[in-house]
Amino acid sequence: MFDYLTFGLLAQLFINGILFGTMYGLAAIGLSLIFGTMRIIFLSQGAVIILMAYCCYWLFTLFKIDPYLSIPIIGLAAMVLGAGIYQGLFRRAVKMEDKNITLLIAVGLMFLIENLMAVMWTPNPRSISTGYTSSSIPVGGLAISFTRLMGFVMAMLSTAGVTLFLKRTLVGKAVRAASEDIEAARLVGISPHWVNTIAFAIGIGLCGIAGIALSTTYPFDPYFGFIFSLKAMIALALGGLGSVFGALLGGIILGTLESWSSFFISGGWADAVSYGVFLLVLLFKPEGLLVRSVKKV
Amino acid sequence: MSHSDTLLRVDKISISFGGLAVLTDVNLKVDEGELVGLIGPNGAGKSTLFNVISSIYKPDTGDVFLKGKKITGIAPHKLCRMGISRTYQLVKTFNKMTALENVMVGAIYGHKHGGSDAKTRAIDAMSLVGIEDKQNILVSHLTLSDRRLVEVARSLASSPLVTLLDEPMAGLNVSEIKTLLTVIKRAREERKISILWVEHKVDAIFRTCDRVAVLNYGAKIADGKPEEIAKDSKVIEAYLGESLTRN
Amino acid sequence: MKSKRIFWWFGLLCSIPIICLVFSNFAMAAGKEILIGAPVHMTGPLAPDGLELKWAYEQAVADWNKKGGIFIKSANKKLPIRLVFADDESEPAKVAGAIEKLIKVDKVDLLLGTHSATMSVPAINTAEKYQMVYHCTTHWPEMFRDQKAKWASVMFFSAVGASEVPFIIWETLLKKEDRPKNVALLMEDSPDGQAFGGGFRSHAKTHGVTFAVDEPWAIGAKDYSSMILKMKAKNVDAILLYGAPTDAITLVRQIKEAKLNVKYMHGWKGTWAVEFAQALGKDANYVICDGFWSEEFPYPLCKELGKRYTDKFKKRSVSIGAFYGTAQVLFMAIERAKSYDKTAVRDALRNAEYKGTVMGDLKFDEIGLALFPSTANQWWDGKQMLFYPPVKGGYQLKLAPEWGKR
Amino acid sequence: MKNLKPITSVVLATLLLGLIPFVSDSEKSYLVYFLFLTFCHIVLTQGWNLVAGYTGQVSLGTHAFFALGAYTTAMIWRADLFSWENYYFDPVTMILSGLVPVIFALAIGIPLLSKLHGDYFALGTLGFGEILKVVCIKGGQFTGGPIGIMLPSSVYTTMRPHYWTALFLAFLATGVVYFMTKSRVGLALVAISEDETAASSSGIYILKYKVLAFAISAFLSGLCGSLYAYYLFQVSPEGFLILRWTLYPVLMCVIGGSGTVVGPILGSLLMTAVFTVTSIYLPGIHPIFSGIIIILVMLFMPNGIIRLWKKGV
Repeated sequence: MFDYLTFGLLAQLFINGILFGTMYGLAAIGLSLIFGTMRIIFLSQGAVIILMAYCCYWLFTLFKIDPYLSIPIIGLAAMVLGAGIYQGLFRRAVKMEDKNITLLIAVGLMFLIENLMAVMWTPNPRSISTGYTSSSIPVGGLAISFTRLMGFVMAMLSTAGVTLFLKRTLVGKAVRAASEDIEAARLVGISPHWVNTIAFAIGIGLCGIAGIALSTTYPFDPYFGFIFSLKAMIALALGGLGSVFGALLGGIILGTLESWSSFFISGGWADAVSYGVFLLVLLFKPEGLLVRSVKKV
Repeated sequence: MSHSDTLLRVDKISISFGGLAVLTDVNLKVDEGELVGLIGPNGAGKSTLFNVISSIYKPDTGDVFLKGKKITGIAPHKLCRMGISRTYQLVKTFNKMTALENVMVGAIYGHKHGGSDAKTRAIDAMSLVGIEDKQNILVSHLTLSDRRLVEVARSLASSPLVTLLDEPMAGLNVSEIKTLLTVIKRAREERKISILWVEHKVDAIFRTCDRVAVLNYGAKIADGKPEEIAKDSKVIEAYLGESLTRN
Repeated sequence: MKSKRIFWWFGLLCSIPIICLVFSNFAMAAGKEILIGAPVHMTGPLAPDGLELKWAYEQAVADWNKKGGIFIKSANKKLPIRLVFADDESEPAKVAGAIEKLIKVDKVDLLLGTHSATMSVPAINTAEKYQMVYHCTTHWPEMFRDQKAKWASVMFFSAVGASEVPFIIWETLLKKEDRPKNVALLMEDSPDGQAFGGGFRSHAKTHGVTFAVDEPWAIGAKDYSSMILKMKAKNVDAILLYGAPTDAITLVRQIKEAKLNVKYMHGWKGTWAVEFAQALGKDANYVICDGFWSEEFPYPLCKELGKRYTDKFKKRSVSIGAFYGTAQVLFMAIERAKSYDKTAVRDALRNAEYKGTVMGDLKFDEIGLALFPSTANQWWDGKQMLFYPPVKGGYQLKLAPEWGKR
Repeated sequence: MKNLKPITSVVLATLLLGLIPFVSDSEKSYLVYFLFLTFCHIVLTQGWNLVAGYTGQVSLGTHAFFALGAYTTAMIWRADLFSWENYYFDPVTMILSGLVPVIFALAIGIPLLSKLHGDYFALGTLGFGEILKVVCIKGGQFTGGPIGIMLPSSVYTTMRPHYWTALFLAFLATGVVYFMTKSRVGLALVAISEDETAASSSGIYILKYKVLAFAISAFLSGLCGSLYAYYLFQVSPEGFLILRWTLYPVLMCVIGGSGTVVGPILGSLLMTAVFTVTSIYLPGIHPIFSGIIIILVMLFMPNGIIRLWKKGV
């Protein structure tokens, strides 16, 4: 049945899966930071990614700014937006015990962003077409998509950046402390609002990066983002909630899984396989594949 | 070793979290009708021991016995019906319910025969702790001390053989402590309930308990009559060390 | 406390008649105009199609009203047409709600249809309940026959018929040595995709073609490399695909990235959107798309309609004619019946022939179904060029060379 | 006696609402459809309320059970399972459509609820819904694939049975929630939602009650799905297995006031009205307003409108 399988084909499949999965990973890191400090499932993550993709599209069509040159502009704008979202929408809600509220605010925000985009840019799909769109780099008989490779590089760099930030800076340490134990963090004098603002700014800032990676690779429409939120959540659960590196790796695992299952089973079943694996992980290793088991408290 | 009237026996319990040993080879027993105090400095493992007894944690080694029957790893709700009830250091009442409803939970679900006479038992327990006049008040509107009493009443309403009290006096003022002391004494005298009592207020323990056990760094360092313990050099050292760092 | 509670319940009960009032009193005085309702996707993923549909209906109404409307016997004069829309939010459950609203709140006389088969099934079911004329396009005749609707009428091509188009093209327009040998069939997992997929498979048998790859295509999937690798491994030289525009763009981009050379790529639904060509630029050349209609059709008004559309949206369309024609046929039916009474209009849409529409001549059978042929166009420098059915002196199909040689 | 007050009002309101089809022509008045939709929302919302509002387990799988109910009805009808003449509003079919989701709820609820807490349970139920969707799309002849199962709409005569059944189900759901929460089971549910450790050490078998609430909620959702299948006459993944059928109940419950009996009713009524009215008056942009309303309500009335009133008491 698979008589056409060759080593090169398998290698290509593998690379494609990894490159594809980093997209999920990028979205998942943002989710993980936000979840880590605030225990919010930020369902509008995907919608924000698409919003950023539209911004990138705008900069490209109106001002002829190359998508990769727009990284600093969009990254910064996204961070400001993230801080704004926290201060404007979640600051009040984060104190409340009922977690449904933050979930619903995220849902409301998703409705709002999706449909604002539909009104502003029409629901027709948009895409960025540059000289390097659909070009690929040949590496030893394999074809590696340029835009996706760039996406991978951006994901790696930003993960490294975020990790360094969390490990080396005082604010970063505060964010880490808060995601481990919010009570303890409060005791040592870390203002939770400050930490949450930073986490949101970085989380949404990563949405900006993901938006650029997405807009250079795929066409998008206002409703394209929700599936990203879902997949990022799965990636997060695979990698373990609240771990930056785990989230990226979770995304890569998910991407590889989908690419393999759509090759060996069928494209239509790829989603079922990834959700199935997700359920199994939840059942047997709910703390995530990459986190060492800790006793239940 | 097995006393005829030993009610609760903890046998060589060890547990560690992430490589950090919290309890090592702890033995402890509570006889029928006995009031046992468990003291020790912060982080000595008192609450962990409680959590092991009430099956919230599973020990790495060692077992817990109730009336000679092994109960290690039995689900907490079953333990409660078998006769072990408890309170928590940070009060865990159901704040959206009234005081009576809180106690009713213990009376209905904690009792081995279910809740045929639950309401009577609940009201009995409430009058025992002296809060029968607050039955219909939402617990979220009660003071901390009253919420503790609700919690004690809830644990008594399940007609336990033994009750584990986890620092019931934390955060209470002098007169509230006095009330609680009377409640503990009454519970024991009127209901013949055995009590294992963790407390930071050492003087209260020494004044009330039949026997006192001392934990330090996860190991039992002393066990005996209050007056013996008060003189024990290891205990004094453990506490002295702590009181120095604390003040 | 007690009085407040009673007050609360009182308020709740009072609010019901208020809601009652809000939802009634919409009806216009009858006999002054012909009120036609249409559910349209204004929001949700199908909104791009919905907005075209809406525009085309509005054009048709404006054209008829310019002529003074339609002569109605009972009023003994020409009455103007008024259109009301309801948003069906691209959702089957909401299209039912939209139709309920049009019938009960706006009290429309007749209904024009929404777009896509997924939405048409519940829409027709709901219209049937109130015995309301529902005249639509883009609904599969096969499914429509199954529904046994008494009040609905459909004008479209059949998926089975349309799916024969590529095979006919190969046999009539290509030289023998150019005909594809290894064909891949990539069909979206949707009712439309399934209908087409079934059609292709049965026609492939009669035309002696076997599919080297036959993969369902998950909606919204972002990575097609597995599919492409499979096609590469099997030396695929022709692709028949059915999917949404975003999916189709992504697929073609990834095909180019993987350097998969296909000389014949024929797509349905996703490939005719202008965004497809915009996103792909020169890479869209040689890709073949289907169409409901073409402004190059030799029928009246086609050129003008195409021009109006291009003036307004700065692009070409291969679909608006079908939407315009749907409204046109409904108005012709009213004209023929000289009445907008629903029974009369329904009867006028059965066993009847309408000539000179933008879709050509249409013949409705006894269940209210009229078929028109599907077209095939090839993208060439940002324009869909009609080549099937062949028009004299029209565009000729080109086979795609390798990526490097374009 | 005091506890009887709200229930008498609900019974009274139900009876009054039951009269509406006699007063208002069900074939011509939008009100009947509007209320039908509202009642459907109440059923789903009460089901979610029982699981999340009372037991504290946020489930995102309402749409899965709703769709399971609808598919069960459609399959029984299509397969002519009992060789009956009529499956339209057949009580046995409807009850079976409620029970099939219960079986699934037990099958996924027991492992998920014994292992998972909080957010994980939400993600798990969400995953279940997505798997079900793929299975239905890929189910071939059995599930009808992406087209789903078409039912003969010719049996339809009037909207009245839909209206009354929906009203009855809404009443049933409210009644179930009311009696469950007023009974001893309710004590256990609330205790679990407030503090699982304390509930467990007070003798409550947590898993049992969580699964019970989850199963009842699945039953109610299944019944509602069956009813909606009788309304739409087509059961398809796109019509039933969409997340909206979960998000709406969540929204309505929280906006009305979760963990209360009346809150979900108010929330359903209000939000159905808001969605309907904005859809009529603001076509094309209404989801923006829905989004804004959700955010504003959550920011300024996070405990639901019911508690605004209670605060005043």
